[in-house]
Amino acid sequence: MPGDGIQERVTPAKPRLTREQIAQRTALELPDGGYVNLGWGIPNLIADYLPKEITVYFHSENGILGMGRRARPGEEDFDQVDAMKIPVTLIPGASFFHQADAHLMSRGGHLDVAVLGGFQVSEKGDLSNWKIPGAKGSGGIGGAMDIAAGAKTLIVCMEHTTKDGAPKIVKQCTYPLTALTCVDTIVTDLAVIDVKPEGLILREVARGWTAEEVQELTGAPLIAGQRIPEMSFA
Amino acid sequence: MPGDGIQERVTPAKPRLTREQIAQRTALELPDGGYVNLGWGIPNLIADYLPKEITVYFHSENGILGMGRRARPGEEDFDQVDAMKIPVTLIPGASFFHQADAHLMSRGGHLDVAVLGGFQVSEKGDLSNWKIPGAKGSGGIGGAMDIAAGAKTLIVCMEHTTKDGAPKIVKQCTYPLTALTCVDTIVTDLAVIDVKPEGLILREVARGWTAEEVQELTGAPLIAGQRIPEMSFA
Amino acid sequence: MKQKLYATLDQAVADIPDGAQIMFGGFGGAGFPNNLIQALARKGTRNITAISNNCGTREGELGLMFKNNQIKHVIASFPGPHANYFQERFAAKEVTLELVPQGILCERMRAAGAGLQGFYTTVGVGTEVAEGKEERFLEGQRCILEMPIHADYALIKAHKADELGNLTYRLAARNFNPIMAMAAKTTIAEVEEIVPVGTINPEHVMTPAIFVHRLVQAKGLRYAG
Amino acid sequence: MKQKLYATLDQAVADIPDGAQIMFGGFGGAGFPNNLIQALARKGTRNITAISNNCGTREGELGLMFKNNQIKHVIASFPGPHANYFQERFAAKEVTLELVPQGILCERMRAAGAGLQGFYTTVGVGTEVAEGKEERFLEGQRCILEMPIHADYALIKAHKADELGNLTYRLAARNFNPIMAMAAKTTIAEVEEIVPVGTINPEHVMTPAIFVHRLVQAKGLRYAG
Repeated sequence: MPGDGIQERVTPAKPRLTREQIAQRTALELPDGGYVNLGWGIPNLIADYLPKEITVYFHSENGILGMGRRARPGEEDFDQVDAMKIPVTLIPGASFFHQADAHLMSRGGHLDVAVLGGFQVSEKGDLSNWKIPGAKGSGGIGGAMDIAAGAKTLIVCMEHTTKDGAPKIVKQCTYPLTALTCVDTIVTDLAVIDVKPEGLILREVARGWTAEEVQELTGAPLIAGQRIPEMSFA
Repeated sequence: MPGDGIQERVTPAKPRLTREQIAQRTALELPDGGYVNLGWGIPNLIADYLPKEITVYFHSENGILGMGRRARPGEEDFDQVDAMKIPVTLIPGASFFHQADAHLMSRGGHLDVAVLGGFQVSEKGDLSNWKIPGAKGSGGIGGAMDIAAGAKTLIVCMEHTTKDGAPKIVKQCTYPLTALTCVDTIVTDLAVIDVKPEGLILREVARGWTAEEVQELTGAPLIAGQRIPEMSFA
Repeated sequence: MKQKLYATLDQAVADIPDGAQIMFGGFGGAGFPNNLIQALARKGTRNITAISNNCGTREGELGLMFKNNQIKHVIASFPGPHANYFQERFAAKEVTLELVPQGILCERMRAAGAGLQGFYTTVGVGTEVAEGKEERFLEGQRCILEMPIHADYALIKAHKADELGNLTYRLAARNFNPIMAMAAKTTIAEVEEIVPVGTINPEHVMTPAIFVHRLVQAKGLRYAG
Repeated sequence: MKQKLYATLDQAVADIPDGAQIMFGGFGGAGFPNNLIQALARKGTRNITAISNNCGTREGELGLMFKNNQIKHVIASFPGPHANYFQERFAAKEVTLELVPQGILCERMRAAGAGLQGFYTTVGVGTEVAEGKEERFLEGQRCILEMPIHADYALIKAHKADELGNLTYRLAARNFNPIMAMAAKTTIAEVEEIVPVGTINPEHVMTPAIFVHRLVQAKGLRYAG
């Protein structure tokens, strides 16, 4: 059975999804015709994995709706950059606007889906994604707080644990917060988890992993059905 | 001497300025290159009396900057109307924008001068200009409250007294208020009066009228110098 | 992918239920969704809360809604002297009215669209508009708290649209339409012309498609007042 | 009539005094008033409070201002990993920083431009951003009060201008520029091209001339980061 066949203890060597696979899995969550903002990090890889048959209108908080792929060498226009300063192309039907309107779209509930990276997500759906305690420098917020406050559906993509093996899904965030009770779905290198009023629902697990193994690496209780499907990529 | 030659008692028959003359006098208050909003009533006549050598950019709160004269028969475009629903022309360098931006210009202090009609102005510069007590119907506010709150300089054009002879410049407004302490200058059919912290300064009187005669028709004390110039039209 | 383009005006308003809160664009005879208003009259939706700068010109614009007694409450800035059907209903207490300064009407709708929960303004301080509203000093000025105005639907009028819902407006017919498009859960635009996707310059889009949920082509029908 | 067009960059910034509060447009390498920033560096204005999304890219954009130690306080959303001159000054406590969510930065500037005295938002509730701010429930949600950000000057970058000050921007170089133009007492725009009055379509003006007080033509000078 997918996801419950392997019963040995978790070891560091056991393969997890790559960042690209997390992005690929998350791409399936995007609705056809939806307006979507992709944040820094893993979310920024998602556009490459969009199913051919659907169209998504990508929003950039610096004032673009309808971004296409990144510009190829020679076709860059440095007045047409995304929120990561990278020159992009447009798809037909794109539009430009100033930043107040761009963030109005985020904060006002007009985006269908936003996908952000995360340092921690709590069992209530609180998100920490902008500052690591003790990190050097000023830190920076950017558009994440407006996006987290306003998107109809917020997906967080991240590794399931830190490099030291500590859970990133926790009972309470200990890192500086981005927004409270904002996350709807978490896609990690081990699982797809929905944040619901009743708790964290384990929707899918990565190939070769069991619900119990995922629970061991999670800092908050997961609600798991009898059979948890394997994470799907199509 | 202009303005102090006639000493007889005021009589109803004594000539006052026409509405057009009030507009003509007020036109001289507009600065070259200024951004100006003209309200309903007498203010709407002002554009016709603008000195030839100056350019004023007229703002309409429905979303036009740079209105020109009214459209002549045959050249009307009913998508290009002013705040009174009347088709207008544009001057070169005009622009269109939505109503939120249009009122942002009024309220945010971007207009150099606004000219409104008035029912009453108090000695502190409070304005009542939108509703007559006891009038039938719903009444209506329109853009006057935003304009009164925000213009750098607010001029009120009105007759000095009501049809019954009651003063419209009063110690305290008894009509529903438009805004508090907003009026800078009052131009009437008898006088030009500046509203200052120290009180109402009588700047000019109409030809054939004395300061004392104007004071008699005014419901609040006027501060008058020794010689009050006659209202000038050029 | 969900299509935004509707074949008929009646289909575009077919689900608007009794009691809906609806914004209506237009100012001074320009930019009114007259064709959608007529469809809403045919549909017969009742007990509407209408948000509109004015209340129609005789039977024209929103006037038809009052003639048909479809509106129970209005939030407006300037109902207008020629809004005789409104004025009759208002005098008969069949319609209630909240009068709002015109710029504050825009800002309250924009606040709803922008996901803001209220703002302070000096506009209306000391006037009837301030009655019942929280007052305080901020930045050294007396201010009142104004709350967002949300809507279930916005009926707007644009000049051109592509099939994705990007809109442009002609001249001063823009007025309230872009603000209302941002503020409503479902924005329905009647447009004079549908153009191919990609033919509106992205720099010249006045209402981005994200704010537009239904489109229907309709020509003419203007009330010059 | 007062002319808005200045012959040189240096003349356009000649009166900016020490201690001025200044907004700087631009985002992601696009729409930065780099030529005006260099003029301000030559002028040597100090103790500036800067409002800017980020804090420059090495010596580029606002970086030069930090290298020269002209800025004492910054209101920013994302200072940036390549803002090394800022980060050094910040670590040495020579510069103070107020971090603001990017959309709230826009709204606080817009509130200043729009003559509003503050607004409530859910953004930042429960985070460091909320510290010291009034919190209350409105519309059933926890909100914080955010105050307007005013400025003495805005330095912005546009693509085309007519001599009256009507502006257009290229593509995503629009970003913060139109908002800052509304929010400052004196807006100074560097533009790539000056076109005759009447040649910009009134429907396509992106910043109306009322918001622009000084214009100066300047080409080139981009920091791709």
